[in-house]
Amino acid sequence: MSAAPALLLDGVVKNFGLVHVLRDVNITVAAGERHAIIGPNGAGKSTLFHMITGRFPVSGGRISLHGRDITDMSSYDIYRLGVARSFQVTSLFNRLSVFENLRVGAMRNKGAGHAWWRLLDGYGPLRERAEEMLEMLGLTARRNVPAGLLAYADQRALEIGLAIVGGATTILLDEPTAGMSRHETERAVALIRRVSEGRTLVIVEHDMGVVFDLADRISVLDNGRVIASGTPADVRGDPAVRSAYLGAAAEVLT
Amino acid sequence: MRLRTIVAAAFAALMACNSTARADEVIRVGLIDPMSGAFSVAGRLGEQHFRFAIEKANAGPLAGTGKRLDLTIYDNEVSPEKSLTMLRKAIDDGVHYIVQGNGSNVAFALSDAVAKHNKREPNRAVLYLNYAAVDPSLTNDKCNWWHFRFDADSDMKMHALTDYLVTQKDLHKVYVFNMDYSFGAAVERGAVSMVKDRRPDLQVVGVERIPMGKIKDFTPYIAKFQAAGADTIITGNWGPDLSLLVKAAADTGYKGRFLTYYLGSRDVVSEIGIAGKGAAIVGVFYDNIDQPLVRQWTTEFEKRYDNTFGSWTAITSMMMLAESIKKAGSSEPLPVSKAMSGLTWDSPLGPITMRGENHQMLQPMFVAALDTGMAHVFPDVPLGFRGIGRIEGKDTAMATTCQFPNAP
Amino acid sequence: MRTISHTLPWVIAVVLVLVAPHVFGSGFSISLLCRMAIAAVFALSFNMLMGQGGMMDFGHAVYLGLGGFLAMHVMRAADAGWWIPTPALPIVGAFGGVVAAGLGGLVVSRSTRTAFAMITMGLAEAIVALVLMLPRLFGGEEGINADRSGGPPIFGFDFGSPLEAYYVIAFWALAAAGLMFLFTRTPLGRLSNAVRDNAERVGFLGYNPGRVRYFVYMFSGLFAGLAGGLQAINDEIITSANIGSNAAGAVLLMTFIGGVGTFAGPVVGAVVVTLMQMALGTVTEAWQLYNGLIFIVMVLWAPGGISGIILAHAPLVRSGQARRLVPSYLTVLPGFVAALLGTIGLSENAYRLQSIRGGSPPGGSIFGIPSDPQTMTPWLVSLALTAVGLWLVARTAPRARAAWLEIAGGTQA
Amino acid sequence: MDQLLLILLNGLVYGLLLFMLSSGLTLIVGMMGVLNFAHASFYMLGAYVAFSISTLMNFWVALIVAPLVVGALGALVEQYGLRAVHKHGHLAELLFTFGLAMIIGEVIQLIWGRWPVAYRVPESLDFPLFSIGGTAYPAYRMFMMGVSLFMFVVLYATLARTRLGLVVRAALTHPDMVAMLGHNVPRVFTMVFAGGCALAGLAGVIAGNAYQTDPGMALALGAIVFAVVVMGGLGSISGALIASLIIGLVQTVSIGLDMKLSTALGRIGLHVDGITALSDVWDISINRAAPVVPFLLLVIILAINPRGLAGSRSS
Repeated sequence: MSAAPALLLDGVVKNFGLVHVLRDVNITVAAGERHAIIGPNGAGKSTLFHMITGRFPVSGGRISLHGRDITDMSSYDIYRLGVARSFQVTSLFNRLSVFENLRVGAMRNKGAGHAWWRLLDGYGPLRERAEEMLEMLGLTARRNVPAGLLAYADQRALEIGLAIVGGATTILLDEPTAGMSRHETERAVALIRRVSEGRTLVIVEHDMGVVFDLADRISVLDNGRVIASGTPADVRGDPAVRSAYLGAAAEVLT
Repeated sequence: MRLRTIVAAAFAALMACNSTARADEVIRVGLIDPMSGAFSVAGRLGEQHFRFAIEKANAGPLAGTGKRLDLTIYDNEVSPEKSLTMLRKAIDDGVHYIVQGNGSNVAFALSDAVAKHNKREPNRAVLYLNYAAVDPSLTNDKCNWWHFRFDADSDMKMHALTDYLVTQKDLHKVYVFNMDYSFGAAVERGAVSMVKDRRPDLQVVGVERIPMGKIKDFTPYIAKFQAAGADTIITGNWGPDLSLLVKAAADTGYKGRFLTYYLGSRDVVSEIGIAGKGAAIVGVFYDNIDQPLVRQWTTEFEKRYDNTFGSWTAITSMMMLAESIKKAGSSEPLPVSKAMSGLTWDSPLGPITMRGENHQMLQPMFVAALDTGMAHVFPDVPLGFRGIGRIEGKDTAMATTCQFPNAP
Repeated sequence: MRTISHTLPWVIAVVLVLVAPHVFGSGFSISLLCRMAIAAVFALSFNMLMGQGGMMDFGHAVYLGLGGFLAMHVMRAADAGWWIPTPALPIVGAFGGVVAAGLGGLVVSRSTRTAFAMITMGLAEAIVALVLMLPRLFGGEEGINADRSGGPPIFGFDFGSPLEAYYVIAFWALAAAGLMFLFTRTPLGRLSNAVRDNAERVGFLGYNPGRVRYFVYMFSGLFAGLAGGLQAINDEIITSANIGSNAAGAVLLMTFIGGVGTFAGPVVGAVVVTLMQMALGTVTEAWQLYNGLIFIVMVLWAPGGISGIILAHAPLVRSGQARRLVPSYLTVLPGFVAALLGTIGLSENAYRLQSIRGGSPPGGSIFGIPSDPQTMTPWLVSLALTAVGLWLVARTAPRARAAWLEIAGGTQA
Repeated sequence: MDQLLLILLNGLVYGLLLFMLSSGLTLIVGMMGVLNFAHASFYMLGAYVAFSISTLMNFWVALIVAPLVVGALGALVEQYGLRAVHKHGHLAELLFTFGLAMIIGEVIQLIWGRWPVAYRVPESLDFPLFSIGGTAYPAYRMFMMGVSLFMFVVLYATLARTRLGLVVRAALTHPDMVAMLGHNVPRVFTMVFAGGCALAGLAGVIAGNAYQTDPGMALALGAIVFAVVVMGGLGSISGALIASLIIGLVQTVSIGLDMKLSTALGRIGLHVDGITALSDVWDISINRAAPVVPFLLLVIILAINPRGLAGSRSS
């Protein structure tokens, strides 16, 4: 694994008009690593995810995946290279059942393509994968409920499920535990730990307990720049981080 | 309205069953025209004319024959598809005679459908009496035995118009202006070729077709007329495309003469107002014709329906149908069609003949211009039509390419 | 169990289709049945986009029309001696539809929602205008026609008679409906649902939503074209009116009234609206006003359409709980009927008054009840009925709604 | 040259009229997301109401009162119809206005009949103002232009200078934010809808007599107004102005070109006469193709940029 890093951000810049959201972001994520990105609100974390997954074009810099340049690729091409993500604001197929959501999520990588000549039920592995995921998410009992009618915590679980059901090698989770209770968060972390085994994980998270529990490495984003990057211990002791995190969050760091 | 018709028909049928004294055979005539929606005015006007005409036919040629005509109304919203369904309904209702007039597209669809139906179910044959759709093809390349046209086709009208033009030596430059669809194209073709043939000294300075119903502002066109020095405009336009054109001419002080097909419509004249004075129309009728019976009928119709008496072909078609039934001694479509083909009837306006070669009526034609001081005038405008030219029926016959594919 | 509940509706549909022309045997009825079948296929193809794909296509009639024109040209060729049996024409129509939609889709499938709706409208307007400018191909206003019995006979049938044509149309309509149903259960069909719900997320699951839209658009065009082929067989004429905005508006009406949320909804809508257009029109000339009123009432109070209402009550009927709803529904009924009668009275009197002003004889009656719109009585009676009815509905409806919520909520939990 | 001037003047008048219709619609679509299919029906309503008022009193009263009447009707429709439908989504709203357009069309025919009504230009303005190359130019056209420009200034000032304008502009770009700021969004919606309808009504008042007031006038303009709004970009007033003027001018200018398409293409070096299969196409003269132009433009612009010329947001 001494080859190119799983994900490399090299001087990524993003402007919305005159507003500089990302100024010069450099992050390296090794294959198989669990990497957390933290930072105060408005630091540009979600925007960074949008850059990596091709939702918005970058204004400058390069992004590469296992040495392959993915800077100007579309979101679906990047997915096909093995990058899947979840969203901070729940983004599901509200009128489809939980099961169908997961089936759509797995379709691409189970070889269903745009097929119109075969019934969906004919794809055994696809169904099995979706059922397996249901089980893993603890949503088996809600199998046939439209996603839009799920309880919030279940929706968050499904949101994570959609990101991982396709079996991508690099998974980006944007605040997966936002709004969850302590108990739900613990379940979610266990799930994330389990599914990210042997994969690369990039996670944006506000819950520092989760971050320090999960992450192998942490990058701290502030005001559009990476102000620190390293192991949890390194980051914890970094003075720049401490000054960026005045107040409530700083207490968690200590 | 239609409900009343149905109730009335049922009532009449009941009466016919009960009273042995008046066991008339009822011959049903089905009018397929727009009765709802934007064009319903035309359909309703047609209905009034046919009620009137059937009354005259029953009291005239059919009196004492033990047969009488009866009208049923079918709403087609000028849609060819809906017309076909209504044709089915009419056939179910036992109608043997279909009348229709609004829309050449409907006419083509009906003519074709009637021909196919009569081939497939000869024992339930129907005749199609067309009282106002004037596309020349219907009695030429697309003619069929079961279709009879009572109005003059657009070429015949153009021919009559050029007959009139020949006498107007003070006109020098014409501009041919039409709506961009099959009828407009037919008028344009006829105008250009006939003007060239019959008054070679008359110069065609412009030929133009405009998108149908899309133009709101006609002043640029008037400017083009003026720039071309046209003193005469020949146009087959109707509805707003005619009234807006004439209005724009009045607004911009254009003095040329409008020779039209469809100026006779009440909506157009009331929209144009007094500015329409002098504009002329060509057709088979105008309501100020000085003939006692016409005068009587016009007054009677206006009094009864508070509407302008203008669809003369409703009268001629019902009269000819009645005469044909009398002549054939049967109300079956086949013998009636044979009787009608080539029949001549002495109409109040002179003898008229249903030409045997293509089932096109040959009848006197008129050019009339809007003028003040007429006996019958339009409701909001003190203008009425004054006759300025008459062409005899025999002179209106034109060469036809019709070869009936299905003559019995 | 599941197979039965899935196949039973189809078995019923097949039986209905086979039996219908023998129950309603008149020429008019058969013609109505054919129209319903064609409208059903067209509405289903439209709902592939609107209900299942979330694409509002204001120009869908273009594909019906172009498919129909191609089928008609081939029918003419058959009349001229080519060996093309009439029952094969819908395939030709489908081919025309899919090719046209393949081209049109290139332009429209990148857009979403409002922009999609508008670009389809613009495209349709442009195509309609073009069709009228090319009389040699499309026959101008009068369209082009052919004889469906002119093709080679199959087993001695020439398909000229309305009944034979009906069976051809019915066969294809059933086949098309079946195929469209199966389509909803293919990966592409499911993807179109996903794109409808959340196009952006589809992009992060490895699919190009524009491409999904494009493929679905083509399939929808294919079935619209097939409906056009059926129409060519039925009418033996096809005109530019088939392409225009009226046809596109009608299919929207059908699909919505039937219900966009279920597969069978558009079929229900096609049947109901065709009946309304053809039958209501023979009873009252106010039918266009009623059309508009029904539309608004449905949008306001039954946005799920007829099938939505049925769907909401079906589980209750099955579980036998529907009986408990009857009393509270019955309390709404008098008010509803009164408001309905009042509205009809007002409209019919208004139309009567207009035709009297237009020269019809005065007096008259509405559905047998004497009513002279030039006097005050019918107006006052109608107005009072409407007002009282609406007041009653406003008073009783909330309770009926509460009852429904209670009972339906009970079964769901 | 004279003719060109005349054509330009007419294109300007027509374009400004389109703008009066589309400015209201673009605000409604941009802010509320409602594809208001009944917008042209309010235009028609304006013409008919003005006709009735001008027969009872005079044109000048109608000029003020008729738009207010139409605007008030719009407010009622928004308050008791659209708002109730809103929760069912945009499709339901669109269908609601679809049904509304049908009803307005029928009711107008019931009240005023199916014939065109004799709504005339007021006598005080019914005279030729000046003459270009022998063609008199009616004073009323200039009056129309004046009213349109005046309306434009008022609209612009309202949006730029008033609090309502500020909220509307904010709502166009950031629809969620305005609600959070605590503004009474439903009331703003009602006012925008009513204002848009009043503008459409005003267009009807001044166009109904210059052209023709008949039950078909809404249908004739409906599609083109949508083309303008979408082409300009939903919610963009300036985009709507540009698109209106483009369409107004293109439609009017192409009237003057009776060159055949094949000739026109020949001018730019494409000789297509040989392709006889398409001779129907080549024989189309440019002026006949005029009605297609706005829609082709629309399709091209949207195919390039789904947001239109100056759209602030795409859907």
